[in-house]
Amino acid sequence: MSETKNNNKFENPHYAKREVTGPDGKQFIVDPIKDYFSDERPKVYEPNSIPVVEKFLNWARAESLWVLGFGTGCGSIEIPPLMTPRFDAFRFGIQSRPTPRQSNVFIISGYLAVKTLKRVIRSYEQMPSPKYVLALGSCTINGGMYFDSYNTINRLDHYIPVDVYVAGCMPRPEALLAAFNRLKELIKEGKGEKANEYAANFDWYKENQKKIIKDWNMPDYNW
Amino acid sequence: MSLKDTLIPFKAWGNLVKKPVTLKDPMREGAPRYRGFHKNDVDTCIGCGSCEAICENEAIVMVPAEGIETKDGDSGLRPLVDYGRCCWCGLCVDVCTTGSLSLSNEHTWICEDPEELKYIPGIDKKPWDEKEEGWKKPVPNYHFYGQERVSMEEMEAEERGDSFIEFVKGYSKEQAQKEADRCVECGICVATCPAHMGIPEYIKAIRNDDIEEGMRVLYETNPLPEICGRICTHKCEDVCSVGHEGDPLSIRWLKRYIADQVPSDKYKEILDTQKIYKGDKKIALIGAGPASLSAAYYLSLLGHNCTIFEKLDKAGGMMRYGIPEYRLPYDQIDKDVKYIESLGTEIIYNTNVDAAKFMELKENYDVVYVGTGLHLGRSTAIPGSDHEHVFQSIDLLREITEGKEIMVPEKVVVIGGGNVAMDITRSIARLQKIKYGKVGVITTSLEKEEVMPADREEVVEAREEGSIINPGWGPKSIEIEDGKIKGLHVVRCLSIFDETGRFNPSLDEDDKNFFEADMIVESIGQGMDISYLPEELKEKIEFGPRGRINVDDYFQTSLDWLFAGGDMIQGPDVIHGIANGHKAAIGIDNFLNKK
Amino acid sequence: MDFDIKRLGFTLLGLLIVLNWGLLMSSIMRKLGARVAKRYGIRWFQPWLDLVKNYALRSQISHGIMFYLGPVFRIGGGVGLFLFMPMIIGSELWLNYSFHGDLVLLMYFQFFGMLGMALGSGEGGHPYSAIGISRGLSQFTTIEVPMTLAIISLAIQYDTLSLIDIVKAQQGGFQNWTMWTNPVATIAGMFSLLGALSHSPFNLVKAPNEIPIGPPTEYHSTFLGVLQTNAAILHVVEAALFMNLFFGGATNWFEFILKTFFIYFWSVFVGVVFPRFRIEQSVAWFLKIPLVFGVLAIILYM
Amino acid sequence: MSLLNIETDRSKYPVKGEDGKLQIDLDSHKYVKLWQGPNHPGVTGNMALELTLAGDEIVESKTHVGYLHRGFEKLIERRLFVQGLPTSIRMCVAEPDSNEYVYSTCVEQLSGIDIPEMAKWIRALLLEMARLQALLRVVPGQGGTFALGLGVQWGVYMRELILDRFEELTGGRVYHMFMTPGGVRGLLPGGFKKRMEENLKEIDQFVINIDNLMYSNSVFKKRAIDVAVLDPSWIDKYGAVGPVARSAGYNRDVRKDYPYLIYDQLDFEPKVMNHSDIYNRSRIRWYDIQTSVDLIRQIMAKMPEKGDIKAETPNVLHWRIPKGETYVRSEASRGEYGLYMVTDGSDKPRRINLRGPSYTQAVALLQDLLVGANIADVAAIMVSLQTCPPEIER
Amino acid sequence: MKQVLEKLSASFEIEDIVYQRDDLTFLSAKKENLINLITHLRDIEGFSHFVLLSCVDWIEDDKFQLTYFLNKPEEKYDLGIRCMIDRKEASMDSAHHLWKQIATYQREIKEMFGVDFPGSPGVDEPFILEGWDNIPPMRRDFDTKQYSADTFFPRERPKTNDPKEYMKEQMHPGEWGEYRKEKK
Repeated sequence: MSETKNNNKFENPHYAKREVTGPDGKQFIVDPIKDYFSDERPKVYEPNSIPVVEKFLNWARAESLWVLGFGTGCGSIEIPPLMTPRFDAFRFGIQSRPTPRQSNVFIISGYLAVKTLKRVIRSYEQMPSPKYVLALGSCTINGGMYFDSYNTINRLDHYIPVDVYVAGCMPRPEALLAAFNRLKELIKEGKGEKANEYAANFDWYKENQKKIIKDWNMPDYNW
Repeated sequence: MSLKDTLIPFKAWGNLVKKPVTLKDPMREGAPRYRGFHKNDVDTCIGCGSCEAICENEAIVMVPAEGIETKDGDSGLRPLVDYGRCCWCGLCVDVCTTGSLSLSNEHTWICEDPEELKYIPGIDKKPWDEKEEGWKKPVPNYHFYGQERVSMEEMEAEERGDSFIEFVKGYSKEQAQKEADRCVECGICVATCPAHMGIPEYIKAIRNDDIEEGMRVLYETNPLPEICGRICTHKCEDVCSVGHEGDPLSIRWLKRYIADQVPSDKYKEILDTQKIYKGDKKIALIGAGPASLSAAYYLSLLGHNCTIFEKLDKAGGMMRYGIPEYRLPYDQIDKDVKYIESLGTEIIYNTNVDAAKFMELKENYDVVYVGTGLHLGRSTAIPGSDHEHVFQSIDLLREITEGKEIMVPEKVVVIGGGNVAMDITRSIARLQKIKYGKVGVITTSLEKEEVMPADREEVVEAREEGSIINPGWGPKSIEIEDGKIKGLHVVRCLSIFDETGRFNPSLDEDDKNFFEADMIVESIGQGMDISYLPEELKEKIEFGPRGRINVDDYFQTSLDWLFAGGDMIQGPDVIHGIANGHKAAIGIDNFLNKK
Repeated sequence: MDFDIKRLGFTLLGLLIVLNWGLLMSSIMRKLGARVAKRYGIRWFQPWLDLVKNYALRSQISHGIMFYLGPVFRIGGGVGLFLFMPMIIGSELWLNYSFHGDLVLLMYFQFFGMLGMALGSGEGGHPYSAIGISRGLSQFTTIEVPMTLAIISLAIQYDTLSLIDIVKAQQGGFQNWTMWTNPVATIAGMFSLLGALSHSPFNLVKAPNEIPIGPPTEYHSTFLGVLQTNAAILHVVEAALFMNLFFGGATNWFEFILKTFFIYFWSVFVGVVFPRFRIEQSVAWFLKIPLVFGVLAIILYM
Repeated sequence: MSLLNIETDRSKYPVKGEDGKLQIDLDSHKYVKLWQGPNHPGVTGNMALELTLAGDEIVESKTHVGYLHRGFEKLIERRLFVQGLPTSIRMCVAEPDSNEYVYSTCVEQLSGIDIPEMAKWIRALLLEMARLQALLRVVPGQGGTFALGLGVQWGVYMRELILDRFEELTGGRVYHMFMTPGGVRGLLPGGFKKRMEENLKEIDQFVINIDNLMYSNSVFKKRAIDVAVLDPSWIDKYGAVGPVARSAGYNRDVRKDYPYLIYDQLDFEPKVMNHSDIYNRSRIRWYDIQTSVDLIRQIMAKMPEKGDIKAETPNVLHWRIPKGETYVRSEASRGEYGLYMVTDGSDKPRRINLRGPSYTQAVALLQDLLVGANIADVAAIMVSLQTCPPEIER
Repeated sequence: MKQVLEKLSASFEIEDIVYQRDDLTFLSAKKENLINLITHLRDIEGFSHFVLLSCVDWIEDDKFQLTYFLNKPEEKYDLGIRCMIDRKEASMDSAHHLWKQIATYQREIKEMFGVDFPGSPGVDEPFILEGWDNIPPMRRDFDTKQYSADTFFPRERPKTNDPKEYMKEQMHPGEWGEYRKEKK
């Protein structure tokens, strides 16, 4: 584990290392930070060495976008229309998944409160590479309505890399579909490598994240 | 778990044979009212920044735009919209003073670079610039600020027609605040005002019911607010951004409101001038008009001793002798002048400065400032204009002020379309009304009605009072029979300026008219009289085209001890005189400090 | 039992067909469900794309050795079920290795994958996985009861536990299908099929609104690809099992596809319009209606 | 079959300690600590429930909010009165129009402005449409929590139809920003009533379909009836309002009790039920859809054709309101929705405080209602209380 | 309702009664009497519905205003009870035993304003904010815009121009602004 700053003020008792007695009477040590999280840094993954294969894989990746069903802000109210009869994004290979482990696309649907940002970073890091981020609305670009709020971030690209921005407050489902189309084009062109960018500039992102999240009571990288 | 309840949900499978409701092509157009991306008609836009003021997200910033020039009434700035901030509420459209800003119904903009998402609508070309549909300012009766000017109480035409009493009553507090409330605080007017008065600031002071602050703002740039509040040519109102869709703010009346509220004995207290420093520098100012008064005021504040030499027996110059009392009561001039005097300025009346006196002043004073204005009337020089019953308006107005009896026949023709022509028209109309009970004035001018230089309300009011305003005629000759004037022959004037923009009226000789008159008043402009300047100085002073004295930015002539300002340099109007005086005061102060 | 390369080849080919048919069937079923919701639904080739995508993901993390083995057990269960399942009656080569095992073995394989998942997802450490798998195991246990009763009834009826023999006994016409000869057992069997295929109201294991998404919560990329592959195979093979037991088996691939499609569709048909049971309600339901039919089936054929 | 109802062994459940708190030792391995949310499809919006389970049963629950906190009340303190409108409406995304209404009405009331008759009708129309679109999401959403996604699919499509009408009328899909202080921003566009009527007909059919699919569905009934029963005495104790209160026999509807806008000219009767379980709480909203549809028809029939849309207001760029305070409430789909505004004579509000139904229902009430519930019912109970996290934390 | 208020004003030292609307009245009560007053209103007068508890920061008077908002459903009547407390080490008696949701309100006010309610359940636990290390954000002396600009890396944008100042630069450079010359 690289550098775990545990600010005492925000220490969570559940994360403390402790000795417990199991139901069978045996005593053992529990260190949740070690047990719950992986301490491995993210890696930069090279694309497949054969261009044709990589192209084929990119095509499959582009046409099968699994979206993490995490409504982070008000833009998430436009996700249900997308998935229902009017717009039916399923026919474009867009499906939603409830767990980050199985998702490839993270829709940041608008503003991020600092408290959510922490969860977003964890979810983002849990997503398997290659992964893509769609940022909806003004709030992710430059703070939007909440540019002067003490609890929402102003620009998302300081914390996680963003593939596509969608203008709007909030963007309509049409705009969202257009964003997915653009994302598909990018992936097919082999430009959807933001996950590698995150891994390459990991320290910079971490520094920014830690500046905002004052109670950083988890390891730097949490799988 | 009844069987019916188990079977009835299967009804849903009936949809299997129905057509899905999915949109085959999901890219729909937005609704006709949809609030999408911004459009701006940059030619209509004046860059007033109201959109920036109302934007709760600071999404709009005003930036200089390529191809847009800063000019009177147009700041040259255009709104830049940041889609990292915008929330598409459309309040900017609703508040837009010119109605240039609107939203298209385009709603999709995708990009990878977040820096891309800001642009100047109308300048940076976007695909939706041509789209017709989208959010526009709601109509009718939907306004974010008052569209109609709060009208001031006035005497009716019948009532005022035979009296020289000031007929425009001032605003009451409620009226003034209501009118001040309409201001959007853009500040575009400030550049146009020759004195660059703090217009938004004093209007704000009225809104806040803080008259003292208003006074302080006024006196920062204008020591004659009572006068300006009544007779200023209010160029600011011509460019007022609120005036694009509604009535412009009556900035002049608001200024008058502030000055009216304060009794003259409170001035020193409010303006914090009970005790001012006095140095040993002496300045002579010739002519007690607005330019000199303004210069004297600011020079007094800067600690100099000023002496004004006035030919006539009252101060005010053209303000007193050129403007009839019903527009500017004399006690209001006295109020402003008294305050300037109270700061240590001495006014020596009935002193005609001639060449000898001028040289004496040069010896005795550190600086001489001339602000003698334009007191010579110009003549049309048409046949018959040398007749004794052809008068100069400027002379008549002075005589009326001085209380002299002037000739008032039943029929009078006034030539001229400026404010002075209106003043004389209305003054004569009043005198006629007093004398004969009816009005018989015809006023004619070269300019057509739309381009007459006189203020609109002057023309309207003159007509209300019974005068006939018949513009668009070029005077040809004066018919004289038996040594008496019979009338004025005029022909239709087609245009005043030629293609190069020079003054060269083209007349239609076939379209003739004849105005009967016993007396003709010429009011087509004035010239300056600088005969008091000694000849040896005249040779040293540089003159510009049209015979005006050349001055630098601070109204210093080529002789460093001689400053000049007022109508003879710029104008003619009061506010230029005030501005000149103020600036000259700074110039004089700098000059004296250097010496 | 000697090694027959030809049989192995046909078996692998059969596996390939079953896999692809499973994928296609799942996309057709989802399209049908989408139609009921008045939309078009996924493209028919979406499952292949998803599969390729999942195998093509670059990063994967393991939570330990059992986490690895979970999907392996699961696909072991699916493929095992396939291996001992006769596909096409009348062709020696498409019978796979069915004559090596009987119904008891098949029922074991049905359960085998679930047990494997239990171990794997347990190692994954996610509480939802744990809740999901405990639900899955308890529900599957109760599913097995009516199913076993139905199979016992069949065993009594046909006097054998060999699936091939049961199928063969049904040949010779429509009227010989168990469906007609033993309708009560068929009802019990088809009810338990609803549970076995894990559609609503019995999709408690993954239950996205309650415990998203149960055992596979932690599985991703290749692991998930393996699970998807297994799901495609298992669904067809489960359907094939019931086809063989109750609907006379298949004599050619066309019949196979048609019958498995409708058997599978039965669970979709119910699943689309019913919400999900709670686990105790599900257990109670299986121990009520299907059990009654199962017991009845035995009593009738005793 | 009572044979299968096995009595739970209560000895393993936590007991209350001396301080009145449950004594839960997680290291004893008797209990599981489970977080539902913020990333959880069964949780409404972006909030979290910290559940402690003994088996499948919840023994302790805590609501965690703050994931959507934007500090609206602080932000509006530094915005002009007109600027507060676009900001305030984002306090609840599911039904923003109630925010618009209460905010604008507070401003109008404190500055003594009466809005024109036409504006009142349009506001009422918007409020009813907003209620309808919110209900179209939440009523089938109750089925969605039980994995009956079909109704959700239909319902969201019906909501789309209403959103189309919103877009046509107000220029916005979700955030309409139409009720500016002083009035509204436009009249009905031509042909609006006709298109609305077509949509309402579809919704009438949808109401029947959803009844067949959900409320007559045997499995739905089994899941929803007699689950999470709310004792009527809890209504006042916890400050529950709206459909939750009405399902427990309290006839409380702001539209009836404190008629605002033009509601006194409309003819309707809110439905009241006497047994507040998940089924009835959801069912009462299903009746509310019908009421709303009926009210929209009434409003469209009774509203004047033309009229002023905005009263004369001070210049919005420097609108000052003298010192004062007021509280304005309206009936949102979730119940009483109110705004407390304090002004201090400046051009910005001194303080606003929103009172959303979820503030009490999703924190105090939900926490206590969840104790003893099954883990499988958590999402259903949340939706049956119609929690909306943004209005808790704002 | 007026009679009731008159009756109460004698026993509970009520002042500043403002009849805001026909169905809404604001009044002020003293800190010591407040809990008794709302208990009385709830139990005797039938104000059974607790609407909201809010806090207003009057920083210029060095006071916090707590507003308890009660509703009487039978008579459709609202009562807002103001209570001024000192801003320094602000603390108020907890009313969580009267209505369940009050504990939530008090928790929020503790976090957002720093008003303590000793004894209220969970009042010290963070409610909305996480890892907050500044003064309570809803206080008037907390500048949210400044905090945001310092913390959240705002994006660089073109500088905005005031039309007045810009026109001065463009049209009359160096001419205006010097006017405010200092008096000697």
